[in-house]
Order: sequence, then structure tokens, then C-alpha cells
Amino acid sequence: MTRYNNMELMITIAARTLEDGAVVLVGTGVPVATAMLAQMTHAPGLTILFEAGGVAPLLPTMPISVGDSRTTHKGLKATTMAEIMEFCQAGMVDYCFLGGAQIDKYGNLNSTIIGDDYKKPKTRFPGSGGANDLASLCWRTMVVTPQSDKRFVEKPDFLTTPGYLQGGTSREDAGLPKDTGPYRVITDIGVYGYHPETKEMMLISLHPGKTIEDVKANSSFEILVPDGYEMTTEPSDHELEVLREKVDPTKVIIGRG
Amino acid sequence: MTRYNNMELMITIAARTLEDGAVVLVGTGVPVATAMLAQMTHAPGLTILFEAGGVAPLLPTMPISVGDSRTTHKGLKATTMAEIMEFCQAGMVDYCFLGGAQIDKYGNLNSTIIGDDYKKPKTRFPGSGGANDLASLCWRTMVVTPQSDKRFVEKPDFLTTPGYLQGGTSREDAGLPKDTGPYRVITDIGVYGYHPETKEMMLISLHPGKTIEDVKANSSFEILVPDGYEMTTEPSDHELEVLREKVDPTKVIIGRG
Amino acid sequence: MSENLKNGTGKLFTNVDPDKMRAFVREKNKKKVSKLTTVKEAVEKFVSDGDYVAIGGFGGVRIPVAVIHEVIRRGKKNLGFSGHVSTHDCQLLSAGECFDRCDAAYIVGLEARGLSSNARRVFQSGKINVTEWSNGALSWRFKAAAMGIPFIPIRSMLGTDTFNYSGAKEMFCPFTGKKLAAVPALYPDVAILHVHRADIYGNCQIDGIVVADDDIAKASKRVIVTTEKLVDTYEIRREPNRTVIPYWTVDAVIEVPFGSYPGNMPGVYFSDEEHLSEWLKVEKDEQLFKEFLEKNIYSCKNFSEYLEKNGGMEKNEQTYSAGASFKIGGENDPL
Amino acid sequence: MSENLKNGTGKLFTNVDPDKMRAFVREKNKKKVSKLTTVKEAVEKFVSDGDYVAIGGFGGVRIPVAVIHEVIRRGKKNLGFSGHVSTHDCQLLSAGECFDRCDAAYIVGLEARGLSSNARRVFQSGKINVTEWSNGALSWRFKAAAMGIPFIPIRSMLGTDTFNYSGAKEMFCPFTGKKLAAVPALYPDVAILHVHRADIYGNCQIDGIVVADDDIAKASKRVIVTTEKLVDTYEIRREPNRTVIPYWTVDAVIEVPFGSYPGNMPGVYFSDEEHLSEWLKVEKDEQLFKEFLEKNIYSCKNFSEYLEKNGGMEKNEQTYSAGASFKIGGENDPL
Repeated sequence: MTRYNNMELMITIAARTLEDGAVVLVGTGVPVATAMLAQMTHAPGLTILFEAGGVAPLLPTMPISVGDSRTTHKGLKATTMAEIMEFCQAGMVDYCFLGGAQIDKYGNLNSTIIGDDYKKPKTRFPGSGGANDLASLCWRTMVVTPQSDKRFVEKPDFLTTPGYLQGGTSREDAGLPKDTGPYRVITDIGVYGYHPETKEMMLISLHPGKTIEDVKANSSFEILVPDGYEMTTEPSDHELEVLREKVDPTKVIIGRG
Repeated sequence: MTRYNNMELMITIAARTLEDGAVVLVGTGVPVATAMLAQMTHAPGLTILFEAGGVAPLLPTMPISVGDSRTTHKGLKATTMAEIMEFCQAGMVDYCFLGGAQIDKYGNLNSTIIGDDYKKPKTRFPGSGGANDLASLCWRTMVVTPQSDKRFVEKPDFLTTPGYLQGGTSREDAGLPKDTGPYRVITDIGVYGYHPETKEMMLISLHPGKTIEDVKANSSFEILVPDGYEMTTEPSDHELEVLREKVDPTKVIIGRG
Repeated sequence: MSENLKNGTGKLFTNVDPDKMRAFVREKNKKKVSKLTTVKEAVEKFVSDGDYVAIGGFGGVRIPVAVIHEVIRRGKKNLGFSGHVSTHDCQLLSAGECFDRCDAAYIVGLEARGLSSNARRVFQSGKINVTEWSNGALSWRFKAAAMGIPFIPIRSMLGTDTFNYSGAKEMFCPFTGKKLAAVPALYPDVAILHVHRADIYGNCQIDGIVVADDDIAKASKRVIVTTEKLVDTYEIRREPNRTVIPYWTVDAVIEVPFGSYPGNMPGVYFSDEEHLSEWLKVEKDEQLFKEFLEKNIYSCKNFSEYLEKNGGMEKNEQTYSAGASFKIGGENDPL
Repeated sequence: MSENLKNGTGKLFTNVDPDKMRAFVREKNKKKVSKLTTVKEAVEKFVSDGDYVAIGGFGGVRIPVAVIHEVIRRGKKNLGFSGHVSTHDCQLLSAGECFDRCDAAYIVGLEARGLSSNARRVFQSGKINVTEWSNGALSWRFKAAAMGIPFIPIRSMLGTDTFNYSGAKEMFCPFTGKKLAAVPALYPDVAILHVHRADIYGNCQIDGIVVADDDIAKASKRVIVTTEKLVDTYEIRREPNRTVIPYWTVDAVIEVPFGSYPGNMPGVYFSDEEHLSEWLKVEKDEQLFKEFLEKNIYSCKNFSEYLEKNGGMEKNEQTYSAGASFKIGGENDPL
């Protein structure tokens, strides 16, 4: 039996990505848990923003809405959604965390519809929300998600939120700000980045107990596997303790894992 | 001897233009005195704005700066210059009051330079300030100024602030918002409006004791004089009393007249 | 260059011409008069079938539930609305089958709580005309309208289907030559907002997140405000820096305590998560949902009755005041 | 269509490319650390010859006089600056002969007080490179920069010489076909601001008119803030809706009571009209003006000495606190 479940593993690994002093824009659930864990461990100087207008609150517990009371609890500023998006557009925000029903090899996300008829979709999802703006405007887009071949698709039914679009230089060619884009995908199997030229998804590290077979079997597109991939360093006791006792004591998120 | 001086006359006549419920953007001096007089007489529901950010203050005395403490004294809102200009741009502001070193027959104003070399002007004035924005964006531009042939010129040395530009439809052709433009010029000689088609300055009413000769002698361009011009109704005792005792008790403005 | 530029194919549901809105604003009565009224009168007077509606707040935070319920009770039809983080409000308008078109940035979901199966049914029916946007794009569309300009250039949406199904247009920056997305001003016919404090003239203060309420009020032709607390104008004049919405934009003011119920009101009360869960649950069964709506909306003569049926002031005072422990600020507590 | 479009012929003194500013912002340290320093150190560290400077406030209201005096004392040269209602600040920078280029919306005047003859001498010398704008245009240029977009379309300046001598460009609206003026983002190298309250990290509150300080702080590469009062971060967290400038934009914080002297500080003290009149008077005589500057700026080791020489705290407490009767709000006074 492992010392942690998949959710705990993904959150811990994601939290390590956030360096002290960085600025991160989060949503509810895994993203805010990740940011809180980082802030309570190695990154006390992390600035946390919420798209509804909350800036650097002293989060008492995890918000259930990106705009609920907690997101401005003793915050340093409470403002509009436009101003938060403008901070992103001005280059102030290092990381955003996003998810979606589908992701492709260039990190493009679908959270709009399933089906091939836009006017009468098989399944309607919420749509972009702030995701398109955040992925367009923040420096680095993070995705934390369980991996499966249903979610990792060759071609999303709808390209809601930009990753590297059609790969290569297509993202900047489309007009999106320079040097931005998907950074890491953290799943229950491994950590992925993107090939510096082609911008295809690429294995960076494999979680303990997982195999390259798992990587391939749980994706409908081919994930690049370079020679030099690493093994993921396991969550430490300290990380797990903080996550379980301070970040998510009622197991709202980690209970799902 | 008259019961009032030129300044008192001009302010009183200008104040009558402002109907109850109107929104007016004013500067220091004559404009704010005019708005205060209107508010204290026939237009208690006048909304007064200042370009620096003051909205609907309870003005204790006349401000010396468009941004001084008085302009937000018990105000209903204190904000940015951009937001005030945006109220104008959105069509919320009925009247603005402007002046200038030179005005032409289309109501164009110069407050930038005197001389024919922009790079090395004979005289440098402040420039547009907010005047260009206000004259472009408010519905009606008011000018209150002593009249002379030096000020009423054929061609201003610099077109700082738009009146009807080259007359006719040229103002709207230039892209300025529909149905806006100069409304009244109030001088020590008469009240002027603009010809509905050609947009040339046109006499509306002549002040008591003044003649058409005065109108013509004190302008370098020809002011239209229609048959049906009126005689200005003199300031009432009540108007003069409020102006002298409540609006400008220390005679900062009316002392100049 | 322009042959390289794409236009979104989504329909624009509202006028973009700022001169038309300017003409409307010019005629609007901007006098400082009392706008106090009732929810019923406000909806009767200011919401018509076919109107395009914008709702303030953030889906489940600071939402004008009393007015939305009344819109449903009166059977308003063929509305348009902006799905700008539209969560419980989208759920409500879907329950009432009030609309036939939508600018969608965030719809059918309730954030971490899950998806509304009824709202999805409505949006999957093929009967709703939908145009896609991002939250930022809709915020900026309101801002363009509030600023009095016909569009704002932005740097998101480019290269995606969200853009392709939007009403935005690509353009080149006249200074840098960079490709930008131009998003058009959005002028709703009517805005429905809930705030912390307002006076009888409509001057409003908001605590915590403002979302887009400031711009929506300025962008809309008519504005209905419900307020937790009606305050004297003196309270507004005491702190002019706190005025978010100025009086001349507002047409109706109604005091509705707990007016964001079952949503959260920052610094005042928290959301009723139990009741929101019940909403999501009963939506899955058509008959149950019908009964639920009958009980909670159609048979209620007003918002107070809805509150009563769900625990009333007692539950509110107890359960929801608990949520007030997440203060905006936090008065007595050192860092 | 584009053959019908005009471009202003004025020079742009600053970069317009938002990606260059984004790269700068990305590298800027955004960690919440103390920025407490002295006026001397702030000017030494953050203002260099040739920099483009933006000054907050409204000319004679809430102006950062201590820092401007230090800029003059240190003989900074070849600065650029934005004349966005630049009254006493323009007079000061002209006295120090600190600049060689200017985006001019309002310069050389002190509103109702009259014109600065020395500032006029400087601007009439032919040695200053001037580009014309309106106040609105400069406000919106800061706003475009703050928003992270390369330009904003506006509806003023069109058809005038102000446009012709500006750096704006005409464009057609992609939605309505209407002619608009595009004004480019303005990114100053350094902003100098004076506020009512700030904490050591640079979170700032302002009472009364904000003018453009919020956007200037976000638009500028470096920001120096002087504050009437240094407050604990707890005071900021108590009322997050009042934070106008967030800490990450700020590089230096210095507590300077009466820091807007001889200007007005809304709700705190009024302007010293006597002293401002003296400024205007002595400027008319070259020798007198030289002596006046020597006494009031060059020979002063700091801002306190300037205050002392002009009546000091005593005069401040008496004369200027009188002006505090114009409260923002007005605490005890019923309407």
C-alpha cells in the first residue's frame, strides 16, 4: 500500500512547481489546494489570485467558489474580473491551473461541447469561463488531471482554450503573447512537458510504480518519451502532513483520489 | 450705472442655460460659479462633475483647482479622470464649459500656442487639458468669455479643441460623436449660437445697452445677425443676490468683471 | 493584410453602435430622485419579453435572486442573457425557460458543485442561439460599453474555436502590427444587480469582489438593484471612494435582506450548500423538479416566502451568519 | 479605406510593444518584501538621466514634491515626462531644467492661479520635443498600458491640431465602420506618486480623486511612492476594496508627512496659496528666481528643510489643517 493516493501525489508534485515569489491564478479544487500547499511549505511568498477579483487573501479554508467570501478574506485587494484579467494580460501572472474534458498533444483544452454539431451538442459543458484568457495571457499553463485515453485525445471536439494550437510557432503566429503556453501536465501516471520545437507533449518524469506502457495506454495520441526522463520524487511526509492536516482536513479534494 | 458688472451678467445668463436635472462638467472660475448659481436658483437637481474625479460634491465654496478637496467634499463618488471622461464618452454629460485664447466662427478653440512655429512658439499655453475630450464627448459645449477681435479670430494659430471644425457636416465626418458640438457663446456683448446648417456663429440675443456695431467691432470674423435676435433679459435681483452672497462672497470671480 | 484576418461566426445579439446608446443615455432622466420600488413593480416596469439581460455578481456570489424568481414567475420569455460566470442564475433562467439566446462564457455549471442537468438539457435542445466568449471577453465587452467605445482590443481568444464561434473580429494593431481580437461593446437592455448598500437614488457600495457590476451598470439601458441594506445618502457621501455604481445609471432600488440566498454574500452570509445540492439533485428527475419549482418559485408570492420555506430567518441567522466569519477584512484579528 | 486615415506626426517617446513590457514585468521581483527606503536612495536607485517619468496626482493636488525636489537637486537631465495635468510639478521640473521631451496635455499653467513664466520660457525655447495629447488621451494611454493592450480606441482628438501633433492614429472601427482615434499604451520608466496610506510592501490607499495613479502604477516599470502615513499591512487587509495600488507594482516606499506641500492633500491639508503665488511671482525675475530656487531646493538637504523654511510644522498644522475642513465625506455633519 502506498503512503498517498493519486490526488495527494498530483497535488504535491504540482505544488513543487510553484517557486517562492511566483504569482499564481487558481480555481477551486485541486488548483487552490496546490497553491495553498506550496504556500505552506516551500513558497510562503506565493501570491494567489482569483479571477473573480480576490487578491492575496489569507485563505482560512479552501473556497468552494472562485468568488466566495474566502477569496477576499483579509485580502490585499478586492477588485473586478476585468482587472484580474488585465494583470494577466500585462504579464504579471506566472502560473494558471486549468482542466478540461479533453486535452490534445499540444495542450489544447476542450470544456465547451462533446459532439460534432455545435448547435445541438451531445453534451454541453460550461465553456471557456476564464480558461481561455488565463491560458492565453499567463506565462505558464498547468494542467493537473487523471490520465485516460478518453481525456487525452487526438482531436478535441472543440478547441476552447489554447495550448500550442497546431504546434511549432502556431501559437505566437495566432497573435497570442510571446513565450507563453502550456508548461506542465501532471497526471496520476507522470509529469509531462512539451517539446521545445514541435511543442508536442513529452514525458518528463514517471511516477513510482508506473510504466511507459501506462503512459501510452492512457492516451489516444502519442506522447513523446525521451531517453532522459526521470522518476518522480515521492511526496515527503511533511508535504503529506501539511496537505492532510492544514490544506484539506475534511478531505473534500484528497478524498476523491 | 448698471446693477451688475459684465462678469455677473455673463455668469447669470450662462446659469440660466442649465436646466434642472442636467449633468454639467465644470472647471474652476466662471464655469463652477455658473453651475453653483444654477444649482442655488432654478436647478437644484443639477449634477456637477469635475474632470479630476469629483462627482456631485456638496460644494462648500468655489474650488481653486479642478481636483482640490472641495471637489469631493461630501461627494457621491470620487474616482479617476479616465472614468469621468468615459462618462462623457458614453453620452452622460449634457454640458461642458470651456475657454481659450482664440475662438473662430465654428467654435473651434485654441489654448495651445500663439505663433506660426509649433516647435518654437511665440507663446506657449497649457494645451488641451481636458478641453478637447469634453468638447468632443459632451453634448453641448458652452463658452463664456469677454469678447474682442483678438480672441474672436478668423483662423486660430492652433486648433486645440473641436467646435464645428470647418462647419457643415465636417465635425461628424471627422468621427466625433453625433449631435454634439458648440451650443452657446456668452460674452459681455451678447449670446451666440450656431447656424443649423453652416454651423457659423450667430447672434441669439444682445445684452442691454449693446449694439450690433459692438458685436461686429469685437470680432475678426463675421458673426451672423438674423432678423429675429432677442434682447437679453437682465439678471434678476435674486440671481445677483445668490451670486454675490452665496456663490462668490469674496468676489474672486465677479470682482474681475 | 486584411485577407489574413478572421471573424468569429457567432451572432451579436445587441447593438454595437455607441451613438445609439449615447442617444438613449441623453434622454434618460438623470435627476436624483427616489427609485424605491418593489420587486414586482420593477420587473413589470423594466423587464419585457425579448429583452437582453445581464446579471451581476459571480454566479453563486452576490446574485439578485429575488428579481430572477419574479422574472420566472411572470413567465418572461425570449430573453437574451450574458453567461458571464452564470451558475445559479443560469440554472434559474433555464428552469423558467426564459431565454432563447445567450452570450456564453460560463454556463450550465455551478463551479466545484457540479453541472445543472436541466440547464444542460436546455442548451442541448438546439433551441438556444449561443455565441461563445471567454469570461475576460465578456468583462471587456461590458467595459467597452461603459467606456463609450465600440470595441476593445484584447490578446485572448485568438486561435481557438471559442474565437471562431464568438462575435469577435481579428485585427492588426495600428502601432505594433500585432494580431489582436477586437471584442464589441455589449449594451444590455436591463441589468439586475444585488449589492451590499444602496441609497434611494441608486448610489451603491459593494464589499469584496466587484466582478463586472460597475461596468454592467454603466453599460445597461435600465438597471434594477436589490440591496442587503438601504442606507441614507449621508452614508454614501461619507466615503465617496466606495461608490461603485452612481445613481444616474439606476432605475429601481429594492431592499432585499438575504437577497443573494441561496448564494453567498461576501462578509455577510455564506451560501446554503445543502439547498444548492438539492437543486442539482432534483433536476435529474423531471417530475420532482417540477414540484420543486412549484414549491420554491411558482407558488411563492415573493422572495420572503421562498426564504421561509427553506429555513427562514432562523436558518439564515444561524447557518448563514456562520459564513460571515470570512470577513472582508477581519476586524479584530491581527495578522 | 485606409487612404482616408490620418496619423499624428508627434513623436512617441516610449515603447508601445506590450510584449517588451510583459518580459520586463515577468522578471520584476513580485515578492512581498519591504520597500522602505529614503527619498535620496529611491532617486539614486530608480531615476536615471534620460528616463521617462510619470508623476501622480493632479498638478497641485496629491503631488510627490519631496521626490521631485530630490530629482532637481541631483541634477537629473534629459528626462521625458507626461504632462498629464502637470502644474506645480511641471513648474518644478522646468525650474530644474530636467527634461528634453514631453507628452503635453496640460503644461506650464497652474489652473486658476495663472501661468508659470519660467515653464513657458522653457517650452518656448525650441529645445523641448513636445507631442500633444488631451488629458483623456493620456489617461487612456496609461490605461491601455495597465490593461496590457497596445492601444485603446477613443472618440476625442479627432479633427484637431491636437490630433495632428499627437502620436495617435485614426482607424476605422471593425464593427461599426466609425472613425476612431487609436492612442498607444504609455509605459513610463518610472512613476512618482504620493498617497494617503501605504504599507511597507507598497499597498496603497488614496482618499478622494484617484486621477490616473492606479493605471500609472501598473503601467510603469518602476514606482516610487511617498505616503502621508505608513500603515500596518493589517490596515490594508481590513479593507481590500480600498487598495488602489497593489504591492507588486511598487519599488520604493517613503513616509513623507505633508509630502504634497505646497499642494493640497484631499481630506488632510489644503494648498499653500501664498507660497504658490510667490513661485509665480519670482519666476518673472531671473535673478530672484535663482535665489528662490537656491533657498528652497538646492540648499535644502531634504524636504523637511524646505517645509521648515516655509513656516514648518507650525504653519502646516495651523494653515493647512484649516483646509482639512473640506473632508472627503464629512464625518459628523448631517446633509
